[in-house]
Amino acid sequence: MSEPQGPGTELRTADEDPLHRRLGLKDDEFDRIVATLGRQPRPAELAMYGAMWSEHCSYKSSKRYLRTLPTEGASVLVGPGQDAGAIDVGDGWAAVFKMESHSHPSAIEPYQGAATGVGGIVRDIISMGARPVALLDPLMFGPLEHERNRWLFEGVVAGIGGYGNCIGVPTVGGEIRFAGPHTANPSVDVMCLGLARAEDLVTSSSRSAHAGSLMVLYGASTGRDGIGGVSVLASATLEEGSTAARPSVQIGDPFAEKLLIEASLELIERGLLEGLQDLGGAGITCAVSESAARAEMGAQLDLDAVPLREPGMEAFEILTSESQERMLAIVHPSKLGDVTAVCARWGLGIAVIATLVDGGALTVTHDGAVVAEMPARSLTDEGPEYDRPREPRPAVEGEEDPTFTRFNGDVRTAFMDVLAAPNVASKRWVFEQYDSIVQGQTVAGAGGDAAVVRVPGTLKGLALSTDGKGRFGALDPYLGAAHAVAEAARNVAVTGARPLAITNCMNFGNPERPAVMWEFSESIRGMADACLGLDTPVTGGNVSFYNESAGSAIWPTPVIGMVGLIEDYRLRVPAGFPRAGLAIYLLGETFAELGGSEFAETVLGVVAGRPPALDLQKEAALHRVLLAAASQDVLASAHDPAEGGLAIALAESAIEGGHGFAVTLAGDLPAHVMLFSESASRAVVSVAPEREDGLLGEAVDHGVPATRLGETGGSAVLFDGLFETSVQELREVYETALPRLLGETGAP
Amino acid sequence: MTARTPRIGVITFPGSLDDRDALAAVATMGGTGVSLWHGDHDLRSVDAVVLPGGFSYGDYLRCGAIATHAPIMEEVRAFAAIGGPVLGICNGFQVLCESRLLPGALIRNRSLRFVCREVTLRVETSQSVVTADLTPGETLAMPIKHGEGAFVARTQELVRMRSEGLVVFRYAGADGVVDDAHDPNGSLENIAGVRNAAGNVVGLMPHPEHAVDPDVGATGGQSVFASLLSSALAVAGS
Amino acid sequence: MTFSFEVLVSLKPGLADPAGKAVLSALPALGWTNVGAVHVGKHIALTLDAPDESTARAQVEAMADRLLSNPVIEDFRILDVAREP
Amino acid sequence: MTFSFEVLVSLKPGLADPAGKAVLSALPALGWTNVGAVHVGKHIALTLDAPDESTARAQVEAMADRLLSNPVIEDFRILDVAREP
Ligand SMILES: Nc1ncnc2c1ncn2[C@@H]1O[C@H](COP(=O)(O)OP(=O)(O)O)[C@@H](O)[C@H]1O
Ligand SMILES: [Mg+2]
Repeated sequence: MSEPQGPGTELRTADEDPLHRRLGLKDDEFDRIVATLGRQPRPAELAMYGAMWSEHCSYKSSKRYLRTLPTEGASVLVGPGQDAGAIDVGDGWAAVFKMESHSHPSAIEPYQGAATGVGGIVRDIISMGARPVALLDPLMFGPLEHERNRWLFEGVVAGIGGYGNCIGVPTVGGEIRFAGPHTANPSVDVMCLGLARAEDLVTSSSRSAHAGSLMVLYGASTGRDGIGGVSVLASATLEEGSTAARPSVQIGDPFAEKLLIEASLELIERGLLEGLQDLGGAGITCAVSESAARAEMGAQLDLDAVPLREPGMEAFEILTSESQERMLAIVHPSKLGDVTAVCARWGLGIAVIATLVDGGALTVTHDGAVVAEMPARSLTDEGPEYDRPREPRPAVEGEEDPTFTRFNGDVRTAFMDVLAAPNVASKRWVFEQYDSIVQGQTVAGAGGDAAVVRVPGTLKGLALSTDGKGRFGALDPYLGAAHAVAEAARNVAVTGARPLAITNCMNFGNPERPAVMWEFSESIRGMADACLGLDTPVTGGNVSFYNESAGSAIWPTPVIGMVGLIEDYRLRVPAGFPRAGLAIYLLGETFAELGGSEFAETVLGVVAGRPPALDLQKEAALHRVLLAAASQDVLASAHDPAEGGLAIALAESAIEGGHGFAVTLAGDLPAHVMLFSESASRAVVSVAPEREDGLLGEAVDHGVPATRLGETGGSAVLFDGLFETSVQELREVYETALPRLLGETGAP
Repeated sequence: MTARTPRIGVITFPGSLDDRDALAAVATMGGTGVSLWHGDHDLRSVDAVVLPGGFSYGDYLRCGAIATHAPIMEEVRAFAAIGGPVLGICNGFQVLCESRLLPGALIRNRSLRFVCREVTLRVETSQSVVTADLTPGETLAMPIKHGEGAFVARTQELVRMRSEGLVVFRYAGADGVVDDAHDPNGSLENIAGVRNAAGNVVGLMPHPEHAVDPDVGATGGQSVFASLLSSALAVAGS
Repeated sequence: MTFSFEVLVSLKPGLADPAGKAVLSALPALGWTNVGAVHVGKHIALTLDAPDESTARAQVEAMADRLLSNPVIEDFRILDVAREP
Repeated sequence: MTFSFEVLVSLKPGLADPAGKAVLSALPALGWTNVGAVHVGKHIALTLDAPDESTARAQVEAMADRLLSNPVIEDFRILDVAREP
């Protein structure tokens, strides 16, 4: 929780508005505070409610929808509501994971915005008692033709690398999409996966604290940066003349974060903690009130004990500062000496700032006087909740579905254009800036469908993929969300791993607009249905609203982070054709479905039509075939057609593996539809000739159509009857497209 | 000579990242890994010392600059002075240059970007503790991952390095050809690793510790660690 | 005429300065315990051709604002000017 | 007394300066074609307590030599001094 939400665009000037409105609190919310307290609130109290009841911290617009998501499953250890979700991956290990956005700060200062986004999600994972072992970074930007978009893109990528590389957590995957509506509003989501021994996980979340337990703040000192990040303090004055010195952007200190990781894990391993909480949105206010509320207690918080970076900070500043790289531990007084020693060894500052007390009251003192007093739960659990009006977007009249647009162009040219489209072309320029191998467990990094990292000391591998389908979502938010889940699961399944559970980040516009609220509710419905159909429960996530400017919102884009399990990582299936002489099969069927496709946008210049249909039973059946075949070592390669369809999937397998192919695409569909349709629930696989029967057997057993397309081999690439090219030419087009757009030649 | 396994120390500085990976590589190659702590004045009777990769002290100011002043570095200097094998990998290489135990310095990659990819190294000399078992001209595949790995030295120093054969590894093509197209970071003369005059102190930017396990990548690091282990035993036995 | 300028770019006050903090905490181990604050920023030296100094300076200011610093987090200051004939 | 100093650290002439080169090549696209050379270095501002200015300056020189710069590739220069009572 660390993303500023709700730019203060609707705020009137400070003079004509009472304080609560300047803090982003509505009049009825103010009344609710007065009712809770039984008196007029003090300024610091208002600042605390303003931060905690902000959209970002309270989920007041989204809560009622999030409750409808499927959250239960055999492997789920910790569902939504904690700092991160956790699933059981066997051998006593828990996989802890969560995704979060840092889009708004990144739009102002891309390097630091993205860097501090990495820091925030990593602390969520640490606070569950897990060692962070992988990062993924799904990103969305406006077109690179614009200088500002290039600046944002290069800055965000550098920031993610700058922070992630320096803390020793490999960045193993992600996604990059470009779309017009992201020009003013880039989406910067980051997912982190951690591993914990299941028993340590319980320790850190059991909150065995009791009255007299100490709340210990450790890590960086508290400054005036990022105050009001989550509410609107940054865009309004609290009291006369006190805002000038408060920067809204923060500078990340990955070195401090690395020390936090090591110190925190040592504290947990040695059993020195009763609870652990990261500091993100709403800073100390959130961490202290949540810790107290979870323990069903109150707390006595002394702001004079907080180590400050600057003199003269006011109570509300200390309470709501979002200074980075801080953690809050709950410690039994008898363990304080040991905790202090561990922090000292790692060079971290430490201070006892609060004590847990019986009863539910949170009392805050500053300069020796009480500045705030309220029930802790009133901040965390008793905030407002809204059922905001929704209104379906009107259907666009007279727009032709590109599926039925006659195409008279040259398919070879179209193919090369789609291959070079920034959404499709190689993202090597990005992922080579990330350390993807530190910790020594990366079996497969970026470049394939899902990354695979080993569970240390076992043969198990975790397969990870992030996927968003903005273009589909723009045309049908229900289908967009469902497809995102299905594609994420498919990306995991093609590597031979069983999809287990998801996290997500919901990237949307202003929820106060009925059209956006409708998109949101439809997306939740699509995500819920797909997660149920594929048996991949939701363990957590994050909602990022207000991604719009001048009334123009980003496309409704839930980004899904899928975690899958492969029992023996040595059986992982690569995406590339590993050798010549293999038979190439298409599993699944191609339909006339070009609505919202890459072909439609790149070649026809339209984002229109109906996205492909999605049959979740067919999708699940495909996964079963892939898993069965992979576990018997039948598959030499497997890759799923996504943006750009079958033609691009074949090309990518050839480029990745370094072997050409010859295929015949038979059927009644026009050539461009065969090549570029983005029908779901398909995979392109290659098998050794002696394994073809094995594959076909599985396909028949699970009712999945399997069509033999041709063979791998040679340096030529032949679409029989259509066109011919070479692996060399494909690679050239695929690898140089992005560097060229950035004005580089692609030299090392 | 004894049959005992060599004890290889790996220093953890605040911000070291590949310390665990280096310990794992030592174990994989048959040595005993020993953790060393930056704040100690104790090398725990190891037979060789590895300064691992990472971002010691955040690499703020200059890579490796602050680590140079850590208490353990006094012990490393003394150990190096009596011929003890010392290997600096990536950030460890930067620390050794900053400490003047190795010639030259490492500055930002010419692309100004961090780069993580597999490269090929050509072995330039067998007169070092990590190439004693290798033949000049041989190639090794292993990954690089750094933002400040461009090796630089002033002309005079470079001339001396050439004449004394202090270059241990150069970036090359898979066929061993050394040219600008295979220089991933703008290093002078494709220099990827260097040694001191005695050959007991070596630093390189690529990561041999990430190239010993075939399940997660290349294996060019195996022979580097094998040489280090045998050099460690040889020095200990002499 | 050719003018030389130096531009100093530093983080805005109030922002965390991790590099400065790292240097500050390294100094005591080297024997210096009397340093109160350290801030690390950038120094950019450049030469440019312009008809006169005020034109040159105006250009350097524009460059510092648009390219050499990010005004959201950094301040800059133009140091000297020297003219080379 | 407290003294403030600024230390400027720059790469020795003749060494590659990729950051300077990158700035130089970004300028024409922004409309500045009259810039001849750009060098990017570091600016370190610090305050320290010392009995008098010459002691303070000597200490800053030692710090610059031992920690703030790498004499193998960098030169430094001490900029100003200001005393705060
Ligand atoms: N921002 C990024 N960070 C790291 N890896 C990325 C990023 N964007 C794309 N990749 C990698 O590039 C490959 C292709 O991405 P994508 O086209 O999204 O794959 P898919 O279509 O299978 O979802 C994947 O391995 C992905 O992890
Ligand atoms: Mg895929």
